[in-house]
Amino acid sequence: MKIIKLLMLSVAILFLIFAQNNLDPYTVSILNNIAIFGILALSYNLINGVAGQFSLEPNGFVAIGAYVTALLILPASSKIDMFALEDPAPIILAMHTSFLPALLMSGIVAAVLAFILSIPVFRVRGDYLAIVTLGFGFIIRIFAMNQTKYTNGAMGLNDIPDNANLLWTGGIIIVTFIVMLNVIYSKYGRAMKAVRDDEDAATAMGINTFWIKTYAFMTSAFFEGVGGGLMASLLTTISPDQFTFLLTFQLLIIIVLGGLGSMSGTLIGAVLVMGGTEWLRFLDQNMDIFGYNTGAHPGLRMVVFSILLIIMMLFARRGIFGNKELTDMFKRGKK
Amino acid sequence: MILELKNITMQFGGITAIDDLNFGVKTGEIYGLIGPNGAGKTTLFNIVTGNYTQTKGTVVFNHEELSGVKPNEIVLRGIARTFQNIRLFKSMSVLENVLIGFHHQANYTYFESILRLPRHFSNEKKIKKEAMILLEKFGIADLADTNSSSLSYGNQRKVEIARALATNPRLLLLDEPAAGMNPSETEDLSNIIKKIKTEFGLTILLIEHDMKFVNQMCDKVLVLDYGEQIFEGKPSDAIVDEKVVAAYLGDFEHA
Amino acid sequence: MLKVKNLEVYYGVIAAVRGINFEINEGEIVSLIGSNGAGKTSTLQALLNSVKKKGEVVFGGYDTKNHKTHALVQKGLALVPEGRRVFINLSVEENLRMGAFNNDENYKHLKDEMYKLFPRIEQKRNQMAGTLSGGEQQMLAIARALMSEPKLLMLDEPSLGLAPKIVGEVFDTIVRLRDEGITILLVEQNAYAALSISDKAYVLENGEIAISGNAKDMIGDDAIRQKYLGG
Amino acid sequence: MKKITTIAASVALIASMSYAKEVKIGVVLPITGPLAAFGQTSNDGLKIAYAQNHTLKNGDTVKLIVLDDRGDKVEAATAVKRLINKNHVTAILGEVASSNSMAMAPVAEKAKTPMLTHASTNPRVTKGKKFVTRACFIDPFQGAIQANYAYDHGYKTAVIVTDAKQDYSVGVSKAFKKAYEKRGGKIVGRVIINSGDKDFNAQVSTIKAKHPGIVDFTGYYPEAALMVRQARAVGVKAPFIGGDGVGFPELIKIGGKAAEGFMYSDHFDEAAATSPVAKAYVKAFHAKYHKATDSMGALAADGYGMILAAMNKCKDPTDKICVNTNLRATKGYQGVTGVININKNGDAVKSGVVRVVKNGKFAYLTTVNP
Amino acid sequence: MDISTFVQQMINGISLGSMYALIAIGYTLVYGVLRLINFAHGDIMMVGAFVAYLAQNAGIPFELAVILAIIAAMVTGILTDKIAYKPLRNAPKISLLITAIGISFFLENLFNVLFGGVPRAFSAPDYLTKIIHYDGIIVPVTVIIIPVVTLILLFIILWILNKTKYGMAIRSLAFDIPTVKLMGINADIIIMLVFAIGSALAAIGGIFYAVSYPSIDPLMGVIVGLKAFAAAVLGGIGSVAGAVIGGFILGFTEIVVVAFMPDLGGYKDAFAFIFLILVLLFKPTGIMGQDLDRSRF
Repeated sequence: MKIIKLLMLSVAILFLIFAQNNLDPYTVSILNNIAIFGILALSYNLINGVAGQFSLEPNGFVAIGAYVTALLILPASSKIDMFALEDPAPIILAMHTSFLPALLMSGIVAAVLAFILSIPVFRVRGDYLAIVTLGFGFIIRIFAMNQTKYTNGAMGLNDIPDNANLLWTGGIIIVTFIVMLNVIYSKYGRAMKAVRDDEDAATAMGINTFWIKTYAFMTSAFFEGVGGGLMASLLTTISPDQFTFLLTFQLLIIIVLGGLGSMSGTLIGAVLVMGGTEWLRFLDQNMDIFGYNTGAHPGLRMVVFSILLIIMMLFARRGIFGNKELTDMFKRGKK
Repeated sequence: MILELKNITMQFGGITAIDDLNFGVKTGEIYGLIGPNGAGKTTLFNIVTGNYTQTKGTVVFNHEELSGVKPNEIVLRGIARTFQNIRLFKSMSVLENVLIGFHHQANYTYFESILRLPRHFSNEKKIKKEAMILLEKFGIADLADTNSSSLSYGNQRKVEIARALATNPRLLLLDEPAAGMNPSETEDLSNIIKKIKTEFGLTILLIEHDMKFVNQMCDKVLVLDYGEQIFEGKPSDAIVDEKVVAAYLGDFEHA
Repeated sequence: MLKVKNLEVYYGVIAAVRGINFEINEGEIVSLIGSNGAGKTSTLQALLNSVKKKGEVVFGGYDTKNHKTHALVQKGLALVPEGRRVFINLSVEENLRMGAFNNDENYKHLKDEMYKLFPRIEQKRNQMAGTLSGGEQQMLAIARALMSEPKLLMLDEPSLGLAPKIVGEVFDTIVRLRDEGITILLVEQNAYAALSISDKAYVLENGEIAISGNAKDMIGDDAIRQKYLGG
Repeated sequence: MKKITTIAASVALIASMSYAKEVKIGVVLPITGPLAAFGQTSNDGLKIAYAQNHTLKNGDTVKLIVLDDRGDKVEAATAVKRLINKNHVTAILGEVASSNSMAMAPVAEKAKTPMLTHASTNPRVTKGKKFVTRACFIDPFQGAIQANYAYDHGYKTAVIVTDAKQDYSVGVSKAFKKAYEKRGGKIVGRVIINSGDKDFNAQVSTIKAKHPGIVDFTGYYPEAALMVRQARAVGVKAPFIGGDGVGFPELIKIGGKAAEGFMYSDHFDEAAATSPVAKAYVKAFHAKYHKATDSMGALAADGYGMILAAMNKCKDPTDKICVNTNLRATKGYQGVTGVININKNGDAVKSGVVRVVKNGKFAYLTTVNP
Repeated sequence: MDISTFVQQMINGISLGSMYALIAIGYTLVYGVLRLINFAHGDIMMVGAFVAYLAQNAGIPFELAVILAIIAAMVTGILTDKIAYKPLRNAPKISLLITAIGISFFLENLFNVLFGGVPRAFSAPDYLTKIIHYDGIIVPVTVIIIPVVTLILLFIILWILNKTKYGMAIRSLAFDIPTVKLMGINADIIIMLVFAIGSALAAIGGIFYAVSYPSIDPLMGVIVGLKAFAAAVLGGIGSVAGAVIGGFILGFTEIVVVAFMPDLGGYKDAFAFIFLILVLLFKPTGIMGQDLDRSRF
């Protein structure tokens, strides 16, 4: 088993190196997109699928991560140049690190925020939790728009150094995947699933459900923050409008499609949804050839995805993988 | 006395569910709580486990007062419970359900599990072994990898009790353990309960409707009606007690 | 009036009712007794198609197969559910109005009749049903069910959680209703009380009918008494 | 000898015919989404220009690949990547909104592909970029037009309305302030809005309290229309002046009567079109669409024309570096919107117009030279 | 700030609050009955506004267009329930919430595909767009009409809920669906009624919104919807009167805070959520609500 895992890991790494150096930038950008959304969806699935806490906040954490990384890797000179509404705060000008510490910082800031928010968030359950987290995600974006000294407001940040490439995004998605599996297959992961299945019964087993939920929330936020940082460096431009509820919605589709609680499913979901988004581009613009453009249907992709989500909830609520992992299936197969 | 309830009163929005109740459970006893539905038995369980905070009175467990102690901490002090309508972790296997009970006996931190440090492996191995031993005692070791929701009713009940035992309790609260079981399953269960009671040195407090079961199992019973205690004593005395018959067992004379 | 053939109810893989047969004739009180989890409530729900069932249920000549719960109620089946389930956020009178939802023309007249039958709830007609005592709620629940002028009234554990004295009152009422021509199916855990007013009884055990027969005979039978009546 | 030349000529002809290639130009426009009005009008103009001429001097045909970015800057950047790597275009035309062009610029720059934005007026779009050029004037000029026009017509105090979401608006606001104060005008207040807002009660109350002579609205038409409406409803009497972002029919449709008298600086007005190129364009436009011309379409036509002109100067029209060099060196290009010279920053130096809403229609006021 | 501006802002606050209130009632009714946050509710308001717009464009007079819009919104609401919610009545609540989100995105993007994202001008008859000048205060007629209509509708809804058998059925449904069926009541019809009432009110709210801010687009319902939901929670979800009070408070706060503290203008949209979070954390039952599990409406 261990050998197979190592083999898979090395194949994945070799593929990343090959793809980064040999594939055309457009294909690479799609792979990057899949990797980033994969990272975000994997971490989202921990809180939402594994621990069963229906958070709608990932957009907030991704935003935080994106801003922290962007502000850390942007040189002071371009910050002065870019901040149009107000001059940047001194601290913004002073902060500068290289890429890896910036990503780690993104994760840490998001995780610390998750810790602070867990106190109000986990006072409520179920759909109230959903609406409270939705609210926090929204408030974070409003702050990003209004704290112009720190974020340059609604105009966002441009010319972010493009340090990220497929090796970064691919490497981090591998790390995320391994960490998530390690969490799931530990007593903490078991406790998260117990909280999901029946919170009262978990308490009756002596589990401090608040802490278990907070662990899941913080871990999730950490990787969402890192993913946000990668996103900022990859796109080289960020603005509050990129972190609307739409982002959460896309992640939700990925994890529901893959199976709430299944990390392997999430990976496949990310490939299908992000690949599908790119592939379904023709729906939005059947106007590649010049001449007739009346047939453009913006948002048709999103219509397709919304219908897909509804159909899945109605007929295949468990997604592709249910809440099982690929390895669980092998186990069952052997039996 | 391992458990003492003193002057317990519980009110929900003006309605009194339990009214000034006093009783104690001796170490090593099997103590039965009986009474019609809505008499406040499950409420009493929820007070002992910390899920409800009583309006008045104190619960003393092992000479320590339990007021203000959170439900999950009460478990760590040695009180475990099962639920009236079996509440297993449905998405998990039998083994995993039991492992949840061993949560606090696995000694590794969150970071150790993320980094897969040696302590993670050694502890996981240890609790898995113990969990299998426990399952063997209930005769369901072969079901370890089965999903808990696909078990029969009787086996689900066993898993629930095994899971509670995994927390290493001194007092076990069983809420209608024999409900929904046929006579042979019931008998099987009562044997297991007796066995584990001696093996683990447990004290058991149980709620039950099946008088036969209660008769067989309990050293002492308390009959509740409308939150009030109407009888405490041996089960054989309870069935002939007039008040008990009238409130719970049924009125012979009525027509 | 009601014929049940091979009724089965499954919850997932767990069988609650395993192929039972019974019959209720007009003007009878029939009781279904058994311990918790024996399948009594599941049987009642199956009769009303509130749960998925297998088997045949014929009520007043109709096969109930393709009817929804509310349609069966309109056809003359009424159930007083376990735990009474009066609408606690509605007043007593509004509860009665709900009972007569499809019976607008007889509402006023029936309401007066119910108040005559249960004078205690008339005094509280404008109170929220949630403020009534258990016994009063039980009476309201029965009255509410009667508002649809049912042919067959089914009661699920009417004695549940009530003081013995009140249980007596409720059972007296049931007898009175039978005397007025309503057929009754009584589901009870309180076996003695149930048998004492019934004409016919079925003992359910583990989803199957263990014993059936004349209620009076069953009370007299020592063996039954020993095994099922806890005495 | 004659024979030889004929043969040579025919060989050259055959050669050029057999080698008549397709030269691809990628176009990124917000055809849909909140900025769709800009994208669609740009596209309309582009179609006219393309129909007028889509063959290069050497016989190569030009092919346009138009992508919609839904007004989203991430989509815009992705579209450029796609055009360069998948479609192998030689040059890129677009975008309208400065924010989107700024997201596209680094991608084009990195791939050394010439990018010409026909309508993004924020100075930072071309700043420091070697491969990014524009066919329109920049915000400081536009702000100056508004400031000078306002001051010259007796409005000595002003409130500036800035759309904090748009680089364009922020840029014009700054330029207006600078030019207006230089002339001696006084800025008595500044209010901030965000694109997408609908309720401007707070802002119009502030404006009302400041009693300005004129309101300089630097954002786009949807907010302009709602704001002028709400301003009139609370009794703000001062006229509004804005930039090219407000000049769309929706300003009048949504703004209704309140939009009357709304002035704005723009790139083009057919009333000022005197050159043959402009006249031909206006004629073709009217024939095809039966509606008045607009500046976005005219600018897009000019942008396309400039790229073609640059390509024609290269031996190999698909040589990106050559095309870019020639594009940056454009001098005296006779376009629909006037004579265009590209300065060392890659910005166009050209004249502008001032227009006004009059009787429910846009009307020409004056032309302003640089 | 002079007194006339002050009065004017107060009136504006009441008017905005009324629109929130109208939409909040729908949230409260659906939540009360199904315990579902109907994410699509804000989009139903958008559907209402769009249908009114399209009908007017087709030459139908405003009044008739409004009626058509209300009908269209009701049909949309009922269909939403039939297709997306009814099959999930016994499913976990989270599944329902996900479908609700799906429906919301579906409606937004469908309208985006059909009509594009460009804001469209919504026209209304003169008697609605008139502006009254009174003693230095300038009052658009709408700010008077909207609260009055809202209050009238509130009384109609309360009358239906409290005095008619259908209203009683709605109230009972909120408490216990299976028992309602035991009364011989077709619970699905009653739930349909709830969606119909909620959607009709949303359509009216949407039209008012479109008259007040005469540009409509497919995303117009998103923020307004979320704010109305916040208003419903603020007032005590499950309480119709609470929804109205919550709506007024929210509308008022937004206008007044921004008017007195223009610096906070950018945070305007966050107020709703801040209220929401505070209420859920400290008084989960809201202003008018009682214990969530005991009593409704």
